[in-house]
Amino acid sequence: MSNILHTVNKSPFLNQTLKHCLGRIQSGDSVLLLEDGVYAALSSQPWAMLMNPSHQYYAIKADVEARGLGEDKLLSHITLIDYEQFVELSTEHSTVQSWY
Amino acid sequence: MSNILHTVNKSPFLNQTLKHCLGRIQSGDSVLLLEDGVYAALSSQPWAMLMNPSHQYYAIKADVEARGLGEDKLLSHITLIDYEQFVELSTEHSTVQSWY
Amino acid sequence: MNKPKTKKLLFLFRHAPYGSALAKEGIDAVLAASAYDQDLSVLFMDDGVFQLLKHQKPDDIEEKNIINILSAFTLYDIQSLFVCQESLAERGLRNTDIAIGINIVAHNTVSQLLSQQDHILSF
Amino acid sequence: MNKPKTKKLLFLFRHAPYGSALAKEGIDAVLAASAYDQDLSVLFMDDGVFQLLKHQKPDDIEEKNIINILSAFTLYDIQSLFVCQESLAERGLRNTDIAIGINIVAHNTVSQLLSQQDHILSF
Amino acid sequence: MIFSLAIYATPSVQSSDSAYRFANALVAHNHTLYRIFFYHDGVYHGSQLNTPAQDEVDHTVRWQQFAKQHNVDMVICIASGLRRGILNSKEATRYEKSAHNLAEGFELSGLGQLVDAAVYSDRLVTFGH
Amino acid sequence: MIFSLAIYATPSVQSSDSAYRFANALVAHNHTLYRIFFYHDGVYHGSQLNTPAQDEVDHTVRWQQFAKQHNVDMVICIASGLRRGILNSKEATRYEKSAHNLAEGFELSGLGQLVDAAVYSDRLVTFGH
Repeated sequence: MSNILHTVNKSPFLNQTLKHCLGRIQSGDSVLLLEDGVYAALSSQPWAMLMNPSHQYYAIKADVEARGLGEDKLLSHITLIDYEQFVELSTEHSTVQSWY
Repeated sequence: MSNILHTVNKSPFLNQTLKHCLGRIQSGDSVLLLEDGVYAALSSQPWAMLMNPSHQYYAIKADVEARGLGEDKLLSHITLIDYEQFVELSTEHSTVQSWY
Repeated sequence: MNKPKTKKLLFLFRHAPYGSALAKEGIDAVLAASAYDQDLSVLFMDDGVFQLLKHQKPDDIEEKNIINILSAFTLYDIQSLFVCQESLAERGLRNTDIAIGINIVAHNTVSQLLSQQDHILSF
Repeated sequence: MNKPKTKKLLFLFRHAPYGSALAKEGIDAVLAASAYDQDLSVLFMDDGVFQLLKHQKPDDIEEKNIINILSAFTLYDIQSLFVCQESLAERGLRNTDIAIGINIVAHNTVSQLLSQQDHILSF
Repeated sequence: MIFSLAIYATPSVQSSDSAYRFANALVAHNHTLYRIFFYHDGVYHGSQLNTPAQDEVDHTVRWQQFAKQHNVDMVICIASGLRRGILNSKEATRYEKSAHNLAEGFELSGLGQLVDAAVYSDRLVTFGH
Repeated sequence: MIFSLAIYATPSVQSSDSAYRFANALVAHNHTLYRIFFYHDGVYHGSQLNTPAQDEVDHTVRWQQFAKQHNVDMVICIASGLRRGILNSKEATRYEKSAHNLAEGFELSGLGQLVDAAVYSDRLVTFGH
């Protein structure tokens, strides 16, 4: 079964990229937030509604910590991962699509 | 009386910059769309509502024409200008603020 | 190394022309790929649909008309061209606004296109 | 050339730290300006408010902590620091999330700040 | 009026082109262009190694000709420039680099030149990335 | 698995750094990194004149060391590179430029190398601007 790892590296407060991505993900796909994309992991934001619970959501831990986003501020269904797990995810999905 | 010429050069379909700008303009200010910012001149878009008729709105004609945006597609209250008029506007306003 | 199997490559255009060189450099990549006998598709989506508009006249900004470059796709035998119908509609654009022959596809087909690829090259 | 009158300069920060070098290079510009005996103000707005967050730990991405650089503002006697209250609220941030001493200002004051300047240097 | 421009954009985005057209319109209106300050990724304009294709605009040569014709000061921030590989012969020697690439007509100098431009100009117009 | 990376970002954005960390994690996992292709503004990584401050990361040297240690092919698109002033000695001679700046370990080649990387790799990961 073919599935896509979507990466998003832009702040959703500045850029519509996350919205464009979330509108196109399909069953089996996952989303990885990195760089300024990790601001999308902040809770109580409108796009949290767009995050379908049937998908997996990840964020790069180093990017979250760099930006001072404490765990109390983050959406609970987003899993923090390191770059080695990013590599693993890219092998577990058949394609990687970068939304930038 | 102090007033600002705001320039916006990003597509409003991709970027929130136009929204950020429109939320901060004040009496006497004007807005100039240039480069990919001219896509904001397309009619029937939500931000048209945010464009307060008490302000002046401009777009660089060369940038509109480069992108194939015919006059029939444009908001009627946006004035197309050339770079010399851009210079004039920047002298007629006390400051130029670039939203990029 | 053995000759690998033919790969399905999708070139995905999400950015408007002229604002940056990305659109043009993406098209150059498609043209380069056409020489490699792979299974190529091209999809215009989000602001990428602006690349397809009729009546572009970039002479005054000293850029090359991107429609002229896109027209080379036919010469290079690149046939699988798609544009996202939803992206057009969001921008108030109609089928008649498009300058080249292309398949206008709905959300379902866009999803299929994305999921069928070996690689997506995003510009 | 006569010595010109003192100018009112606003440094406006609208971008998040680390994603690009813009935030850091903007701060460098503020520090340079502090030597010129002008009327300086600094305003953090939109994603620029993210520069002010406590608990930033950019060691693992090999960047310098932007809070340490911003703290130099005090040493350089840059006092007029403002942050847009509305931008904080939109991002779900509270006063207690901010790492440095700064004036939290509402929409009206932001508007005044913008309109009172001789120049706005936007980063 | 006295203008200065601040350019933060790489030559690969249209903002670079807008700055050039604005500068031309300025001088055509008999305004004074006090300085053009290249900062952030804008410093890439100052490399004499930039070699666009024959049918593409040569941003560097175009700015050089403009500055010469209108006697405009073009400053590249030295810190931003070094970081991005824009060096004159003095900096190349200092950092023991094998070559230098700063194009004639551009000058490496400090951020103070941006502040000075703001102080001496009636308008400062920024062309961001 | 066989990976290739496509880097379109300037060194001044974090995407450049993410690519480097991803590349390191790849080889740590014993995957093969077939090629890194620098395109668009990503070509700026390949200038040996890049001179970051002492307390800043040297992106160019870091990639050089990585590529040498892991025997990875680093290709800069020749058309993108020329346009942006990244030249080897052959191109500098051809275009009568006074200097060249391509850093050792990087190679100028055509866009075909991006396509070839896609064909030979199981995964192609893009790091955009």
